[in-house]
Amino acid sequence: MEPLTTLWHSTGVYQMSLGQLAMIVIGLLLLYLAITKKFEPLLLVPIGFGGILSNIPGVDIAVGQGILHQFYAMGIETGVFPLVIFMGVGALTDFGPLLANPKTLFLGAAAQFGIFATLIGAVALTQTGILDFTIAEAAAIGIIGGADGPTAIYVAGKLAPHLLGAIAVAAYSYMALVPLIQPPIMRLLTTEAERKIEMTQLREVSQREKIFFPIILLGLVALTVPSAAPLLGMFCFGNLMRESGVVDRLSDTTQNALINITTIFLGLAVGSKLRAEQFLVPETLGILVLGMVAFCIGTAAGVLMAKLMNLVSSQKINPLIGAAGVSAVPMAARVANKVGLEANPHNFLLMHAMGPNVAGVIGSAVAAGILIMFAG
Amino acid sequence: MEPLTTLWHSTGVYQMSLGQLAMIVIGLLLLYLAITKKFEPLLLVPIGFGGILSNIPGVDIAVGQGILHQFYAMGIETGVFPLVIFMGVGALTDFGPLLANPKTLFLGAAAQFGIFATLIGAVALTQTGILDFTIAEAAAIGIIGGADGPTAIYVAGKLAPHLLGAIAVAAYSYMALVPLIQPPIMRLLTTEAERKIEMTQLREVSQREKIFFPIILLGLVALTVPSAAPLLGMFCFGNLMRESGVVDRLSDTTQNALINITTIFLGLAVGSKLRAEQFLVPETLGILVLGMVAFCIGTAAGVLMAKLMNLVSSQKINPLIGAAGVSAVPMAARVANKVGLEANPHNFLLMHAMGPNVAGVIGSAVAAGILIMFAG
Amino acid sequence: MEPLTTLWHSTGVYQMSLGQLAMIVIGLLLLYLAITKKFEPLLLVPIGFGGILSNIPGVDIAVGQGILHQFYAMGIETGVFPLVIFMGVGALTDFGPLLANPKTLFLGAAAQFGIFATLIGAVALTQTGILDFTIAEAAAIGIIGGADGPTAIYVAGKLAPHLLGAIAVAAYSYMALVPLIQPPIMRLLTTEAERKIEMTQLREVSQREKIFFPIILLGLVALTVPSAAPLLGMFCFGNLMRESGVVDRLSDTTQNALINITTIFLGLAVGSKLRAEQFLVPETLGILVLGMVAFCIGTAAGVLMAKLMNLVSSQKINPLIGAAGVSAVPMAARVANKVGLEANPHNFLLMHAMGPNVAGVIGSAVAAGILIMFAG
Amino acid sequence: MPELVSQALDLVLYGMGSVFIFLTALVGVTMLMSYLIGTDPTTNESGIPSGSMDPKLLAAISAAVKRHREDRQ
Amino acid sequence: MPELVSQALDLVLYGMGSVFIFLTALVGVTMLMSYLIGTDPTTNESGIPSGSMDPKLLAAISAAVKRHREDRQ
Amino acid sequence: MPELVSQALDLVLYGMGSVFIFLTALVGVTMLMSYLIGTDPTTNESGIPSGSMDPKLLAAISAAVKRHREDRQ
Ligand code: NA
Ligand code: NA
Ligand code: NA
Repeated sequence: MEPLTTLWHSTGVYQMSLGQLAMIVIGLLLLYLAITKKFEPLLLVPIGFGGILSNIPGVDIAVGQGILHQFYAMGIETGVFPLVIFMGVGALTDFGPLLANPKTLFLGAAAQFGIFATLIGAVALTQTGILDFTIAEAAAIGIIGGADGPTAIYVAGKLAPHLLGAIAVAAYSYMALVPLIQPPIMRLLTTEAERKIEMTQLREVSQREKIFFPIILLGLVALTVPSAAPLLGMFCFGNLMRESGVVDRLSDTTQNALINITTIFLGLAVGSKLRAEQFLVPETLGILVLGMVAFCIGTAAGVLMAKLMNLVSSQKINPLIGAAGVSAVPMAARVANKVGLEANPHNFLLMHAMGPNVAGVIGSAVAAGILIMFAG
Repeated sequence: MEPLTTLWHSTGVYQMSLGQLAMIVIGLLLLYLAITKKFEPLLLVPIGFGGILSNIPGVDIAVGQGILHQFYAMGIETGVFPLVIFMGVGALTDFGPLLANPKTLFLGAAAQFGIFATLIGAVALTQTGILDFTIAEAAAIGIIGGADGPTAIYVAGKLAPHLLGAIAVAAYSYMALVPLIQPPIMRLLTTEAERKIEMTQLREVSQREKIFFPIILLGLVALTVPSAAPLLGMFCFGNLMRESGVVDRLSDTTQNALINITTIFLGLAVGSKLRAEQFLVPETLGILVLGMVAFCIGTAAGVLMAKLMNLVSSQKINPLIGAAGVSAVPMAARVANKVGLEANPHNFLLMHAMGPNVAGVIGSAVAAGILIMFAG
Repeated sequence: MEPLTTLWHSTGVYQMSLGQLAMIVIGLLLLYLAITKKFEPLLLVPIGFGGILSNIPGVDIAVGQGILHQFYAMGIETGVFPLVIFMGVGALTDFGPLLANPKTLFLGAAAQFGIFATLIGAVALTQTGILDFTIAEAAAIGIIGGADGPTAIYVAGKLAPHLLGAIAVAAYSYMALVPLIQPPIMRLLTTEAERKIEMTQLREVSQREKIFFPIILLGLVALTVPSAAPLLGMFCFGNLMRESGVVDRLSDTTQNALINITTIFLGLAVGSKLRAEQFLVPETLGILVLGMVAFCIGTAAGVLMAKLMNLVSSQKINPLIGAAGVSAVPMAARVANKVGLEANPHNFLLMHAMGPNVAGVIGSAVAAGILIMFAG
Repeated sequence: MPELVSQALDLVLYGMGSVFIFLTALVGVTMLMSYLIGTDPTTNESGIPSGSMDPKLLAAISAAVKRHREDRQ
Repeated sequence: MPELVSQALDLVLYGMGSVFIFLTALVGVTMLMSYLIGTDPTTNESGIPSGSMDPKLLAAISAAVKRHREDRQ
Repeated sequence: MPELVSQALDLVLYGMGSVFIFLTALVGVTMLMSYLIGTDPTTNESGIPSGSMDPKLLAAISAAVKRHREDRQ
């Protein structure tokens, strides 16, 4: 063949499809949101960039022996990356506020309703013939409502790898959008008076409580929902390293080098699922819509649960912190604090909201275990 | 099936076996010893926690595609984790005291007798029909006497993977128990006068000597016991990075992020061998007994060798430092120092004991090479 | 067999071949150059040490299940190590000087002629029957002229794994020898007057330009030479992490722990290709000669291109900085600065030379993509 | 009722059921634990990662930086 | 002409061609980019890895070390 | 004598033999090495990991911390 023709045929201009071009634009959009708007940049920079790489034509990057596909195969297919990240999150989590007020665990439970409502929604879309999801796919979509990145990636990797790209993008995007998504719902469902409720200063928590908590949490998981043990086990291990005080060097490395390295490769691996042929499908649109629904319902469920608890309990809690039950740590807790301050400038809810916030992580991990076991 | 029945059957309460319960208790015990009694916490926290995870019923964690089994398959079956740890140990080791007084290498040699005496012991148990060990298993048990974690794990992974859990637990537990195991033996085999022996201040060692040592050590390994080259090669490489002074950034990372990350995954992987069906067997009891014997004999052999050397050499050495020849770095050296101070408050043996201490690491690595070659 | 005979036959003295002995000496030489003469120590210490380990007889280290062969299989066969290093190099690269004076990109382009001239040279050796290289081998040898370690290792791993040892050793050795190789050529091809040329102070570059550059660079790669996307994609990703300012913790870890860990394992893996039977072949000699030729021609091409540009452009550039176009970052830039100072003590060319220097990295990565696509 | 729907309803039942049972139990055992081992904060308790040496480091840095700035003034 | 040689010449043609076309284009788009988004250096621009916290750290260290030395004098 | 036992005795023979031969040789070459290359400690020798920058760092930190404390008094 003519040398120049060969060269010309080897260019991206010649080979690029419209879909790939569109995905590259979407990747650039994610980078823009991450860099300029600070949308979960730690994940969306690698995911967005990986998405661009995955849509470059004429070279194997996200398929075959391509580097991003290798990252995906070694880290996400195996579940290693999300579980290691979860270990790191455990090492970064302070359960103090939760231990000071364990009742807030109920808020973390209620907010998980978003997961299951979304699952129903996905099934409804299928019944009405608009889209076609299997029960496993519906469950993987629902987990977006867990508002927890590694959990969503872990579940999607097990139940619906082909949807992982859309699910991860939805999860992280909506986590970044929490300051826009939650406040209207929180205001709608609460009265001015409720938003004004001041909560009593949290008690200090002893180091011994902090050391015992990850162990009893794991014990309870082992006895009741073993299917959640991989996620919560790694989480508790990270937290025990942090609190035990005898393995500081391991804890430090877990909180820094290890979680950072894993985050980079996890993000690039997720990006490998943003290939046009896999991402530009009607299902993706459905996933984005359902994911938004999941966040809204989760937020509402958390707030309503808080109001319910106020009916039965004497010690009133500010329903705004219920919204933090979806997790989206620590963004959702900050949002609760912010909305609270609007109603009452002397009302600092941040620490109170951290309880339901981390409770939400535990709640969605439990839900993830059930989904993997029964829908897997 | 009835939903609730399904749910009930999925719980750990329903599925857990007595053996698994027992192993979880053992895991908690290891955590207790590591956190409260500071028993080798860097390893026993991950091993103990991994052991608990491995005995949670109804979920694959230490088998199949389970995360801990993946760590085991990628890191211990391949030998990568223990060898990388050994590289890190090399980067953390200062051969100064050994170079200042090379004769202490003999103490490190003698203490390895514990390894082979234990091997004989394991064979005796088999001959007497009490237990049934193959020569490979006997060798893997003997290496506990090396009092060196990565070496024990490396050898067990090659010769008797099914016994690795018990061997690693024994090795690290007894290393932590050195302050209880060694002193009685040391006192029994030495006179008050011997324990009082003061040793001459060690000479300073030049940087050039420190740079040449790992190279000549490797050269000698290559010429005499190549089978020890993987272990001692990685060890010497780590030490050369440390002393060469031209790759500081590599040396720093090896001494910190790299060895910490590997330690975490190594510990969890070892924990995956603490599954009830594999650990709760009579062999384990035999291994624990034999391991203790190995430590005692190694200690005695080191002390006696020191006394023997005093017979032939003019420059007297305090026989207490012979006990440090088992390795168990740096615990055994500290013990020698402590017992020495009891006999003579002005007698600081710590630096003198560091020589035999690191010599013991070299000695057991050489023994490991021979065992893998002839018993493998 | 007689025990002692067995033992004797197991020694390295008995088993070592002359070739292995020679390679161990070569390994020691590399260590000597790295430690005493500071020849690219970060790579040549691990490569040299790995080379020694790989030639120890009677034990699998660089073959089969040997640790170094495992590093090679997981990191170089897959392309992961060089690409991760390239990501780290991107995170360590400041494109400021290049952005301040983009025309210097032409110098980075010209210097790549060394690659292709060398390819022709390898083919000539084959035609004349002196040696016998395939087109793929010739291309892998040519890439030495790229004067960029990870690029050379990546290309050799794809096109000629059996020559990787010699190619990597040549690449890093000549990069270290740049201060000896380049100056004579630079002086030969330039007049005193040209060497005296002072260049105008570079303008400051805005952060926005630095953020956009890796993105447009990747975009151009995608549109024109997709085959270079794996290398330049990872490079741009590392640089974007660095400049975006929103993922500082990822950028820090990439610039330190991650690149250091990868460098260690990459170096050892390269060392596994220094086995006597693979390295002590006539081809190696040819590769060393051709590699030297590549550096010389690349240097000359860079300088001549600078002089050509001075003919057409009004704003004169000092031709010495053309030599930096071969890459060999940052050594070649320092050399340009040094030779410039000899001619004119007030002439600081370092920052001006950094432009062509990093341009050379881009240029050789593009060439690498073409070579892999058409010679692969 | 189509199987998919019944599966989904079962999942919701199992799922929310488990989540609530689990977290309710967790509230119980947590309170019990705190009650049993006592809640008096020890000195080293402070919500700071007991692991990281950052606090001291940061104290040092900030102090040093402060001083550094003062120098420059 | 033997195939190996023609292959080699093609490679040189493709290769140097691509390298020059690519870098020429890069010069163009880079200049265009700088022209479009403006080149006024922002304050945080300084050639320092925006990522690393080293600068502050080092400042701190050096200041502290300086002081430390002064102590000893 | 059963094979297992003879194997074991051989292993002990090989093993302890190798360990002693090896470490005896190591004593020799080490002494030779020190004798040949000289033993005068150079300045940068100090038992400190020549690699790690900890010493300076720690010096800095401690100095800074000390000062920091003094501030608070
Ligand atoms: Na959640
Ligand atoms: Na030992
Ligand atoms: Na280059």
